[in-house]
Amino acid sequence: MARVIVDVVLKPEILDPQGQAIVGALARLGIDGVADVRQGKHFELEVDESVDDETVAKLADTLLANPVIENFTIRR
Amino acid sequence: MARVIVDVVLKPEILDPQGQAIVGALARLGIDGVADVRQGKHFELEVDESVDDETVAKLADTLLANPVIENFTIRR
Amino acid sequence: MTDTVQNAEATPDQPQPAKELGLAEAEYRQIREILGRRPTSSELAIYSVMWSEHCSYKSSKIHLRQFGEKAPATDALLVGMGENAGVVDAGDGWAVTFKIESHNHPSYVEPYQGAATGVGGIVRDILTMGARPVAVMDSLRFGKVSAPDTARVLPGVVAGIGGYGNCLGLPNIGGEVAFDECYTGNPLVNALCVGVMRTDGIKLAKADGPGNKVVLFGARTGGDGIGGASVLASATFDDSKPSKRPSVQVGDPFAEKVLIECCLEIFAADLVVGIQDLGAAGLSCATTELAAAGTGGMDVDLDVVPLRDPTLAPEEILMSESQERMMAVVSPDKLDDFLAVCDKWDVTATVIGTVTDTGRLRMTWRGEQIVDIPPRTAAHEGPVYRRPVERPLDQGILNEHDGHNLPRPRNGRELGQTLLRMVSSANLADKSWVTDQYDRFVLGNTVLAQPDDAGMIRVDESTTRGIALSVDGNSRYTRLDPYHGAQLALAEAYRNVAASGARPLAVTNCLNFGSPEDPAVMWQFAEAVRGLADGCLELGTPVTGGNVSFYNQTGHTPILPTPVIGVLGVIDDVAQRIPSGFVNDNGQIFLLGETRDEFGGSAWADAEHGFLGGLPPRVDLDREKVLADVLIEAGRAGLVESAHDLSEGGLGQALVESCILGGVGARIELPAGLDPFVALFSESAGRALVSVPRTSAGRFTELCEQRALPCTRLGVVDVLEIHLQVEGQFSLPIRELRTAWWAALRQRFE
Amino acid sequence: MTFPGSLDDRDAARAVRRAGAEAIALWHADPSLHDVDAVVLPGGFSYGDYLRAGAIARFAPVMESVIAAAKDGLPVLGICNGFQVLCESHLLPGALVGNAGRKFVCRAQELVVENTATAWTSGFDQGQHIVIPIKNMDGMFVADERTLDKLDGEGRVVVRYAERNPNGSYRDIAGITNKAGNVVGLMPHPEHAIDELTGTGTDGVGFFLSLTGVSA
Ligand SMILES: Nc1ncnc2c1ncn2[C@@H]1O[C@H](COP(=O)(O)OP(=O)(O)O)[C@@H](O)[C@H]1O
Ligand SMILES: [Mg+2]
Repeated sequence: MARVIVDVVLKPEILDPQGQAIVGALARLGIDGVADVRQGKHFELEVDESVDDETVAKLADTLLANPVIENFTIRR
Repeated sequence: MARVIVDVVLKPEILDPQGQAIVGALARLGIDGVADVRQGKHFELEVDESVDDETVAKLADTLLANPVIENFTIRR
Repeated sequence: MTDTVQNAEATPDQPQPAKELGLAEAEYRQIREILGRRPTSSELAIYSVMWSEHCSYKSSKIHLRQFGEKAPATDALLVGMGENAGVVDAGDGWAVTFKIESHNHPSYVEPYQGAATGVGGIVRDILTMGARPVAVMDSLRFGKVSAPDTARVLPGVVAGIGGYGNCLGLPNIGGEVAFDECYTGNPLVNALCVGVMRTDGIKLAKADGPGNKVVLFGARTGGDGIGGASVLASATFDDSKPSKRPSVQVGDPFAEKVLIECCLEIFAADLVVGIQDLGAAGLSCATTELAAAGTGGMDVDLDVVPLRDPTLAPEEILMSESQERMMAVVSPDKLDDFLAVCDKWDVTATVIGTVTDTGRLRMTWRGEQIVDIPPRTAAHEGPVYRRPVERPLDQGILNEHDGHNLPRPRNGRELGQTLLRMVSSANLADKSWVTDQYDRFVLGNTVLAQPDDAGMIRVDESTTRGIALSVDGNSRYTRLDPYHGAQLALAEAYRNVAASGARPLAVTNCLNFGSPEDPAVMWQFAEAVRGLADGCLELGTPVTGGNVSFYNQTGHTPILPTPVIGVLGVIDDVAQRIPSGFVNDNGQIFLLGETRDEFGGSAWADAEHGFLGGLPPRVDLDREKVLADVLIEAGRAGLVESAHDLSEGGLGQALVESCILGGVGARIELPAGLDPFVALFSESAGRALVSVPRTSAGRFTELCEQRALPCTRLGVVDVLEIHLQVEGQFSLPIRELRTAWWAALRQRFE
Repeated sequence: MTFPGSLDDRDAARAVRRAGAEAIALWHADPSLHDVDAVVLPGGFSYGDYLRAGAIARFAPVMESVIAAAKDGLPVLGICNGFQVLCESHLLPGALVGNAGRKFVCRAQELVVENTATAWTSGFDQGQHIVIPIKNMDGMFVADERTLDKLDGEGRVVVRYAERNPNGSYRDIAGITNKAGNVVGLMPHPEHAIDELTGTGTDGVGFFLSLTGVSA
């Protein structure tokens, strides 16, 4: 068993209401020095040897992310 | 400006319906070899030099994650 | 480098991407004539989106005129067609505004966001009238329930409508969910919003008064859905630009909720001269429409528009469809107060221009003139086409093959089994898997909602007055006969409203069709509009607004013509509402109206035989009026306990639903002299099923006789009976019917 | 109380008036509680619930005052989003996460009242069954076993889902209270069950009557 991590983030040009809400809160919390926040999804997959990055990519592209608005990265 | 990444995951004892739904979908898609999936949140922060890991940790602990149910990790 | 007016004059022959922007050659020439020079790229952007089918109604205009020309005389309308939405007088100084709009294609590309932003857009339309949005409805159509793509699209669309509407705190009080093969690859997502205001609070979209300030407020402008309104895909103007512009918009319901509260506070303090939402064609539409409707001129400085994406070119800023934005015209002396309210709600507000009396819309970028046009020419004087119409070649055959020889159930047992199968067919099955995802309680004024015939809300807690709404469409009927199909949809919505006890007053509509360039489609469109206009005249319910959605097709195959009709009614006292489900023991069950052997386009032919042919049920709008009068009067007099209109699935479906909703059984005897199958499944129009307390039965039947409304006693409600008993035919356990009806969609989508 | 994104604030005010009390509007940015005798944190989607339900509202200026006052015994009722805010503020244990069904649920829900000693439930009978609307996206109450045992042991579960659990909440928990019984969090919406016409009946009034002591 190996752990693969897939992070899904909105494409830069797509509006990110979540991130914006956090930026707004930071100001109210008096925390500064944070210029921008983008919120995405983080997936931790437990896979066996048979699953190579290609399979994971296919899976990410069809199931974990919507290519129309999101990009993803894969880490092991 | 530097980019800091905070990943937030549910504590193991907390049910994760999203992750379970994905496992179910995988089965239907005929993709096997994935034993388990947990879904968490992924934050990308644009911070200036003044913001050290300690500040980020405080931020993650108070705002980005709810310590009652979630753990977080910080990457630069 | 930016294409300035000066540059345009200097380089008359520079080639321009007019075609790529969806402009016909003649249209491009027309623009050059209007301006007496070639347009700058920014001007071209404005004309291309404003003259697109979506914004200019160039193919539908000549037909839609009938809604005005044939409008029935009524004193119920405070604002008629042409504004963002019509306004209806609800009495006691209360005004109601409502409208339906489509968001079909975006919902196919990205179901959740497409549907969500569809709700966001129509809510802003209603807000723009000065009203507080108080409820939403949604009319949805998908491919076959078993189609894989339906499994992708439907859950996303439903979650999107719920996600946005719930987050805005707007109760969802009804709608439709229908399935047909023709919508695979082209789902229909039509969203309706209704708003309430005091009659003196009506706001109009115009920029009056030279010197008044033009304020853009709400979300920042990004590259969202550029060209979403026009046919332009997502091309940027110089290809050197790396980032591809998204054609999908992401909604921010929280931003819209705050925007609503902010606007309502601004209206209450009377801080605006005019206001307009930014929907399709964004800034291009808002600036040209406001200027054209007002004093006539406007100067705008595009540099100060707050951007989410600093790389945007002026052409893109003008076409961006970023959501949750509004534009207001504010007199200088009220500007500070206006900005203060925005600040209270953390809403970004920026003065981007000034109203002028120059009759020109002028825009600058980096200090240079990039737009200088007469706004009317973009907003109202676009091209108008009389597209060729031709009756589809197969129309005749389609009508001749009326399916009279389709095998029908032959005995009681078969009738019972047919009923059981029908109630679990996708189009007739319970829709609560969908509607349980919508908040129907918020705001505390919802009196009736799904699964009742119509949604009903109290207009305000300070009054007993209410409004009822229903949206309906039947694309199978419309395919068989567009003229009468549109009238049948109108009649059903009208009947639903009356069945709730409210008086139908006004109509909105969303016309979903294939390509207007296809003469057969255009024939369907022309017929449907003519039928709707005639029908509205006859029923005395004017069309107050609506929306046209063309190009709904996969490849060259258009969807079935789908006019979706919304009818709004008013009721003096919501306590007199009539529910659809049976209520009390011993309620006397009556069938109102006449039943004929009518199965063309019926749910039975579709569900049992996958057959479409013949002619739809006969339309009798006078009968619909009589039926409505009786239902309304009986409701007022407290004579009826329940009323349920008969439509898809006929009497059988209505009986099953009224039993299930009331959690009771019933003992029924089918009308003598009528074939049992016809009695149970025919879809003859102008009918309703009512239950009446035994003590009122006499008075009720008298009322029907006075109005010469056929009224047949069918049987009684029995709270102890756990069956639907049809004398001499079959007896089905309510539990079994309920499970079949309730589980059908759940099993699919859970 | 109104936060940006609060939705059922008017409804909560109506319920308070229905119970014979005066409803005072509180504003997230105004730290003052204006000497009220109790606070209702209404349902809705404060700040869109984008990060976590209630996570951002918890930092509103007024919340410092609410937290302080609650610790001094001021009756506080958190409904739905309000419940989520109370958990995020650690006035109540546990947390509320996405429904097990991963869908928004809106329906009439049967509940059983298990604790009638709180400021908000004294008007009910122990074990009384009531029907109240439920409508939430993030309504699954979760906590570690220790906390759950503690809640059960100390009788701090105020209401439980009586029929099918709508959101997967651990141990069918629909509402809980703090030790003192002045702070109560509810996932269901009693303010939408105060009249026959617009809600699911009148079972919800009891929560507000319990506070005002006015008899129904
Ligand atoms: N099918 C229709 N019937 C009547 N009025 C229509 C119809 N389609 C569009 N309209 C009217 O044309 C105007 C422009 O329509 P639309 O572009 O949908 O409005 P908006 O620009 O506010 O979105 C509106 O007043 C609308 O009510
Ligand atoms: Mg508009």
